[in-house]
Amino acid sequence: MAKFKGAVVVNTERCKGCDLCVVACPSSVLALSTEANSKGFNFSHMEEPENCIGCSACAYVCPDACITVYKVKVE
Amino acid sequence: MAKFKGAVVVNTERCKGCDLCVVACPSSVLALSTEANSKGFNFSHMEEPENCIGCSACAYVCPDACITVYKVKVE
Amino acid sequence: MTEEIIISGFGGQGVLSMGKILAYSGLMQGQEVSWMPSYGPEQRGGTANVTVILSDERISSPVLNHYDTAIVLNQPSLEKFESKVKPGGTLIYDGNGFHKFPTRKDINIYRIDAIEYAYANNAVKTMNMIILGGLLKVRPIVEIENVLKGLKKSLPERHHHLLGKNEEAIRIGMDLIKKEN
Amino acid sequence: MTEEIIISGFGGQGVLSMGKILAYSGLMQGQEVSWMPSYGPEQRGGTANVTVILSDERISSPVLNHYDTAIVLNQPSLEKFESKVKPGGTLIYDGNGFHKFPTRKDINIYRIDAIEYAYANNAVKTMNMIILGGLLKVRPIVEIENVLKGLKKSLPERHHHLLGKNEEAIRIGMDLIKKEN
Amino acid sequence: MNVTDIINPSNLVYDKTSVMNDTPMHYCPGCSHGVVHKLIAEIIEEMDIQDKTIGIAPVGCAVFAYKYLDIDWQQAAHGRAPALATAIKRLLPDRYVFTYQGDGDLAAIGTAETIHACNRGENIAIIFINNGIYGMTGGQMAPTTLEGMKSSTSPHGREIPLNGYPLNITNLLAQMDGTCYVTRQAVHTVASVRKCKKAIQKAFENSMQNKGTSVVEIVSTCNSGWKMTPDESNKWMVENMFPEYPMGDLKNI
Amino acid sequence: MNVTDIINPSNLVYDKTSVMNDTPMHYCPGCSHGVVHKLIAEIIEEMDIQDKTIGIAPVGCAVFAYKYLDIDWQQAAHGRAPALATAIKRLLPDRYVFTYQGDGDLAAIGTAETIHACNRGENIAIIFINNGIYGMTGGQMAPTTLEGMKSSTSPHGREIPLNGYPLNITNLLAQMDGTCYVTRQAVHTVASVRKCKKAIQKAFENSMQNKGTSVVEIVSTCNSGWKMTPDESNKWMVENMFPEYPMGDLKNI
Amino acid sequence: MSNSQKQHKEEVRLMKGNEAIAHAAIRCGCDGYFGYPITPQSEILETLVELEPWKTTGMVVLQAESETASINMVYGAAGCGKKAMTSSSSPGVSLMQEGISYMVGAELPGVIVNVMRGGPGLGTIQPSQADYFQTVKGGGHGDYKMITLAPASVQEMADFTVLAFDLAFKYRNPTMVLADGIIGQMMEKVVLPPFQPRWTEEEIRKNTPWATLGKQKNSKPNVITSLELRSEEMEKINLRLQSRYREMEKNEVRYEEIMCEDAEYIIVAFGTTARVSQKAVELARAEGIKAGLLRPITLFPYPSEILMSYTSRIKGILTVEMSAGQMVEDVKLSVCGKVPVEFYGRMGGIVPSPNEVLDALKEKLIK
Amino acid sequence: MSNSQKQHKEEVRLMKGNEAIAHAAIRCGCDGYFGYPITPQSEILETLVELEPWKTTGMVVLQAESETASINMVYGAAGCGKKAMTSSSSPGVSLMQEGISYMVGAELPGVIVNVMRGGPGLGTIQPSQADYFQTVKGGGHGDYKMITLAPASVQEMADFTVLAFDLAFKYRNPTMVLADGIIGQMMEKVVLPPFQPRWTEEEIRKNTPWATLGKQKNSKPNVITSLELRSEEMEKINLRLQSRYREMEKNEVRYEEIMCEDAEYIIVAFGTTARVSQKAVELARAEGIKAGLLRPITLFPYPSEILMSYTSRIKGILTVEMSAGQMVEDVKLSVCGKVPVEFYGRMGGIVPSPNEVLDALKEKLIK
Ligand SMILES: Cc1ncc(C[n+]2csc(CCOP(=O)(O)OP(=O)(O)O)c2C)c(N)n1
Ligand SMILES: Cc1ncc(C[n+]2csc(CCOP(=O)(O)OP(=O)(O)O)c2C)c(N)n1
Ligand code: SF4
Ligand code: SF4
Ligand code: SF4
Ligand code: SF4
Ligand code: SF4
Ligand code: SF4
Ligand SMILES: [Mg+2]
Ligand SMILES: [Mg+2]
Repeated sequence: MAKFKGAVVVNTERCKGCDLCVVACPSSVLALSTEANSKGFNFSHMEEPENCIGCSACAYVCPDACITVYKVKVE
Repeated sequence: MAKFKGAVVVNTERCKGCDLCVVACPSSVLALSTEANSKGFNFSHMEEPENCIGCSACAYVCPDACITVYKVKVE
Repeated sequence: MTEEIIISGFGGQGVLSMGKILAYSGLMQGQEVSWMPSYGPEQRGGTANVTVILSDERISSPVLNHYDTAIVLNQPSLEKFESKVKPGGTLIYDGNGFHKFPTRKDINIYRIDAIEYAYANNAVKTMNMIILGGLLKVRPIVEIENVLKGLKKSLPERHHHLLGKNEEAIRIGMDLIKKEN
Repeated sequence: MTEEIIISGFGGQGVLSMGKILAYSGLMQGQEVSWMPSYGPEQRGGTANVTVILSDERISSPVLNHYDTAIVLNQPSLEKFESKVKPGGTLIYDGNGFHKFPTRKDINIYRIDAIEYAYANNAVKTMNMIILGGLLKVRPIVEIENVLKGLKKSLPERHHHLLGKNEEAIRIGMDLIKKEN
Repeated sequence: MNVTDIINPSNLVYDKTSVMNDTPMHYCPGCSHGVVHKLIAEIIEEMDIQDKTIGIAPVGCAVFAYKYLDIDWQQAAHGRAPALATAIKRLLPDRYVFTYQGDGDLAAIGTAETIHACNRGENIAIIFINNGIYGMTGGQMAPTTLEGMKSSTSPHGREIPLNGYPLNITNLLAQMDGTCYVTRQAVHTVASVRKCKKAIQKAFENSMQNKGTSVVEIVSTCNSGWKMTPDESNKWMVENMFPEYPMGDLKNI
Repeated sequence: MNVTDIINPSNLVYDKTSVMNDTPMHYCPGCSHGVVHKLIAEIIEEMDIQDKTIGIAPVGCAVFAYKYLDIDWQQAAHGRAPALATAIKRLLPDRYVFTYQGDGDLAAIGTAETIHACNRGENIAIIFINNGIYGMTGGQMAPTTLEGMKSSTSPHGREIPLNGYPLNITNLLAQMDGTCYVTRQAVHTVASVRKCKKAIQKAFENSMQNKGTSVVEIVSTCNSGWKMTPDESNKWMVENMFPEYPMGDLKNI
Repeated sequence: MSNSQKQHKEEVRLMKGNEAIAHAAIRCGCDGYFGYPITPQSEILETLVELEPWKTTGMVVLQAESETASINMVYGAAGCGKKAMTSSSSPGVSLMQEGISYMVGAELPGVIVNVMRGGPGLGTIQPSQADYFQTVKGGGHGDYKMITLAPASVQEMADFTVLAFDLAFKYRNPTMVLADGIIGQMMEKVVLPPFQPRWTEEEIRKNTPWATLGKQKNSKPNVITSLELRSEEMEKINLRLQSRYREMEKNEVRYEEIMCEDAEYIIVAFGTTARVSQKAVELARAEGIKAGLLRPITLFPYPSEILMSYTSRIKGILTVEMSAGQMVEDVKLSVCGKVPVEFYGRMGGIVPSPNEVLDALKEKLIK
Repeated sequence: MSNSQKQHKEEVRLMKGNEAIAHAAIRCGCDGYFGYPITPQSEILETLVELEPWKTTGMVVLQAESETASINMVYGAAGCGKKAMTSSSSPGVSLMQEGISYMVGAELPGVIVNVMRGGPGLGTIQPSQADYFQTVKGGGHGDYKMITLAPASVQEMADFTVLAFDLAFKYRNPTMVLADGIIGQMMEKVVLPPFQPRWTEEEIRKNTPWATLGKQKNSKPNVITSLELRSEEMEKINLRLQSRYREMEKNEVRYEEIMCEDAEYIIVAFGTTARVSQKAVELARAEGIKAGLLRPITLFPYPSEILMSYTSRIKGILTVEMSAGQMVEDVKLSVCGKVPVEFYGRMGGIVPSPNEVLDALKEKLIK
């Protein structure tokens, strides 16, 4: 069976740190950073990038369309 | 079986000659008169008084509350 | 020349359309015209009136309180408008159902029993034309030919075959009207 | 004596309630007070400010464009209000996240790093009291005792046990504030 | 026994109730409004609540209801009777408060006020005269005007694509949690008059039992607007209106 | 294979559609409005109808929708979006016309306009964001606020006798002859987002097929008004809102 | 001879003012009418549905669920660059005040006809002019103005419908036609305006580039809105609107002078009362009184300058209205205390008669 | 010291203007509040539901489905002799215009609060005074007036709520409290009015014998209506209303004069701009300019006489408003051309600053 690896790019300026992507990620890839963006929000970022399977769940639920998802078939 | 006789009094000034009582009467008692009241309406009256059974049908359907009904048991 | 007319009667008596025919007649002979109805919320019943002005000049006020001619078709109308006829003016009434009659001496009073005639002769539909005929007899303000032209304009095409009947009604009205004073 | 103050910062920073405590303090010492917030449609986020006036006389305008004292808690607020401090007046800022700093020479500028302190010392809830303490150090416009009385008035009863914490925060603020020029 | 013998107070079986006064009503001959007025008057008399009843009639042919029924009345702006009734009933909870609304009023401009009064479950009675037309203003199309039915604003008959569907608003009101009694009646026959009276009475009674809103739709005629005789109108109503607005209770809890 | 290798245009599987522009949205963090905006933008992009779509947003948190979605917009008075949409669609029948209304807007002040647009079967799509509250104005009670739910105008929780029942207006709209598609969706999970997108797309498609009005209710959160975190809000919504406003199609013809 | 008569030879017809509006709307290329019945103007909608323009010009005619819906339908249509209109009478127009204010705020053209009846409240269905203030001062919220045309004849009902659209689009602002029950219900001769085709979509794009017809490739989306939360920006919008009103005041003042050249007394009246007052002026002249009539045709912008220009040579002004006195304030503001300004009015649906007006003139000014 | 302060010793509180209205309503025996949320006045409803007066005084508080419903709920309640009120902000008040006209027509007392924001249309939520015309000239149809109270402080928000009810019942006419976003949102010291019990039913029957509480035996039914189709009768109603307005003009003019005795220049301003202008007057005096402030408290009836009385000794008047210039027309009508009247205004939600006002005074009048 094909395995997928993924990666996401968070638009950190656009992100409002709502945490919904963090909750939605099935692989616990994401976390809110301790750093804040210019609006004072602690944005989301890949805390465990290697876990990402590129499923896009985070992107689907993100209300601010901050997440771009990439995915490759590995093996 | 008891038989009833009735009679109605039409408030001829109030009557608008709509004919609904005439249509409603099961005993063909009523008719519109050829005479008109002060508003120009040909009011309803008892054309065949002896047929009246006092059933009040005319009064129930009269939109202008013009009809008073009297009824006696005969025999 | 300017003629200021009020026509008044029960709602169903064709008061408004009589005024309309007059107005159309004026239009046909190139006059300025105005037709101003009383309007009310009642769908049926009640008293209706219409002010019609025919004039060779621009008409200023469509609303008047004195008239050259008043045509009254019921008692309340007589009571309201008799006093509003200009001295020397004309009052035409259909006496049907009246219990009080016109009393002024300084105006010309005519009676036309068109309602009675119409009911008796099965001519209810042209009753207003009979009255119009009466008017034209005593106040020939428009040519009969223009009345018929006007009628043609105001009637839907499907009623045009009735024009003859209407002309006849006008003539009847001319016969029926009687001076009273 | 009249003191005209503007307090400005991010929506969540307790700017409005800091103003409220000041106003209540003025009330406690029998002054005339006015508290005038900027109000917006945003439920969260955005910049908020409040104008507080304490005076011994009737306050005419609650709206001002120059202030005796400005307390600014974010960069946009500094940019907006630095120029509006009266010559000789006071500007207090919390420099957290600032990249541009106050530049005027004709006013007294103080820095208080209350935000940093509050986060570091788990005292976010009393951050606005720390700043207030700073203010009172450099502009002793109200007695601390009146501040505490005011707090008591404006806080729901169930929070009255926190009064001690608040008093402490005021003292911390008094220590934390530093003159810059 | 001749007529004059029969006509004797002791033989009286039907008379105009005194809650309806002697002012002649302005309605067109044969208009359903009159019958419904009479029923309301009778109920108020029989329930002996003349001093406890407040009626609210918005514009429409029944705007002058206050001239005929001797109770306290408020005349409402077009569509707003349920808003008035809400305030009145909440401030005077021991009064019988009812609205008397036409289909133009209740189902067009007053849609929001009607739905929200019902949704709040205001303890009022809504008497709804559905004659499929705007009677008062000269026979324009109402939301309840039937498909193909002519009116002065649908002179060629109501067309669905142009004007939408006949709005069965009573069905919607029956769906709402706030209504306790929703029924559809008529007053064209003796039997229907009797039933309608019971329905209105029930609506009045409900309003004192904190059960919610009662709605009595009365499918009615407007012979002037329909351009038929009163009798023809009744027949046309039975044939055409009843299939779209069927008689009977929609809800009764 | 490391992250930078994967992040490569050829591996792109999800990106913000260009119909949604780069202006940061003013919504509170985690607000459902954003997700729905995104879906609408994606549908417009995928259907390639950016030049044929006219959106109508009345007041409410989404009043600024026009700042974020690069299509032509009209901003409507509170409650009146369906009236605007009616006129627009009738004058431009080959355009996709949709309204984007909150529950305060659609189910309170706009009740009449909504019901009548649906009754006329206007060929429009109504996107209805039901977050059970007036978000924009500071979290006041909406008609859809649940029993017991707190808001700034029901600080002790909504009480039925005082404030009436939560109004399930979508149920009513489904009853109407003019609607062709009425569905209730949410956007709190990946699966629901996917389903909701399909529903909105169907509503858009219907509007070109003269089938009538499509209504897509999206049961949403207003974490600010509800005073919870976005994630808590989603959970609360599932537990409390869904039983009152159950997911799924109410009508599909 | 009115403009429309010059442009084409068409037969003279007899019709009601309300009917003339309906005919004129169709002929001038109106795209949509949205309205709700109310006496005394229901004939506008009734005539339109009778004429079925959707089968000829494609004009949409819709009976809305309320006046609130009507005005917002006009808003929607206007936002698409369409020529849209509504009509009502006083209570119905009150319900439109929010919508009118929104149209102004969103800079939308459109035509609103008010065939006034007597108020306040449900009042009477008889004629009135008591919505003058509502119309020219601002019945809706915020600072705004609408060009207000006051027809005094059936011909003007037709002509002003056309003109109202022209002005609405010229200034991107709603225009009001302020008539009354008399003008709506009376029949007079009228020559209808010539047929103009409705704008094509290309024409709309050209004439109203701001219209929401669907975003064009390579251009920004169009947005119709009256919202601006940034006060500085909102003030700019307000200033733009105000400068537009100054433009209207410069360009669009319209009035009719009747026997004013040598007049010692001027009657100021619009609509039906102007017709009545004209007759009063005729009666006055017959008695040797040098009276004249100034009939404002635009109520906003108001013909203040011409009034001011009289002040050096007249002895007084009588304002005649079917109201408690509304326009009279604008007359006073126009002449700034330079000559006496008196008022004569009737209310409740009563139309003053020419003689009454003459008597009032004598009593209040000539004495 | 305000009236309410004299009557009872009560602690001084700090609250928002909107909150003060809510407290004052409960205390003055208000029977019902019906309203709909809109910024910047939602705190009125919010405070009321927080205070739950239905548990104490029995006052009904209801969030209506719209402003249209709200005003008609007030109508219904007022028709029963109840003290009812609503509040809103500009767009919402526009939606109430029909209802307000109906209340006047049916001679119903009631209180309407407008916490104005900038328009037209949706505009901005920031403060404004641009609904002056709507309020005092007549935003609804027909001839009518409402006593209009313009609070300039939180204390007045409380006091005028009470006063508004008194005046509404005195004249059987709705009364408007015309505030703005600043007065609604700011906190100041306030002494709340004393508690008055709500009227009992007996009191209502006595005070408002026309109220529909259920027909009393041996008396005629009460009818609340604004309908009268007979023009002569309708005119009588209109005349009765008009004579009531004349009464108000005689009895109810209220204003505040600040440093007017020796003033050469008078600033006229109400509400928030009066507060700002007072400071401008202080600044002017500090510069030796003899300025004074006339603050109209009632906008209808307008303090025309006092303004006229200044004209013999002042050099000019500056009217300051948060609008394009509305009240300035009443100032002009008051002084009838006798002294120059200038205007300074800001729009879009911008509050003019004291310095701006001073500059305007110098530039426009002193030169
Ligand atoms: C705001 C407003 N719009 C319109 C009207 C005109 N109007 C009066 S009654 C009515 C409708 C009457 O129809 P309905 O409610 O069905 O009552 P009916 O006369 O048929 O009994 C209308 C549109 C009005 N009075 N007020
Ligand atoms: C006529 C009018 N009344 C009230 C308002 C204030 N207002 C703005 S948005 C809104 C309700 C918003 O609630 P909703 O429609 O549910 O949208 P949300 O913000 O929750 O998405 C209200 C009452 C207004 N703008 N206009
Ligand atoms: S794409 Fe899937 S696995 Fe990767 S971060 Fe997003 S939700 Fe987690
Ligand atoms: S869902 Fe979007 S906005 Fe929220 S934290 Fe994740 S990336 Fe940021
Ligand atoms: S039903 Fe009544 S009104 Fe009609 S004819 Fe009979 S008595 Fe007269
Ligand atoms: S009482 Fe019965 S029988 Fe007698 S007239 Fe009436 S309907 Fe006929
Ligand atoms: S118009 Fe119709 S509803 Fe009105 S009174 Fe006449 S018949 Fe009855
Ligand atoms: S207030 Fe509520 S609906 Fe509005 S943006 Fe915030 S979370 Fe969303
Ligand atoms: Mg009807
Ligand atoms: Mg909402």
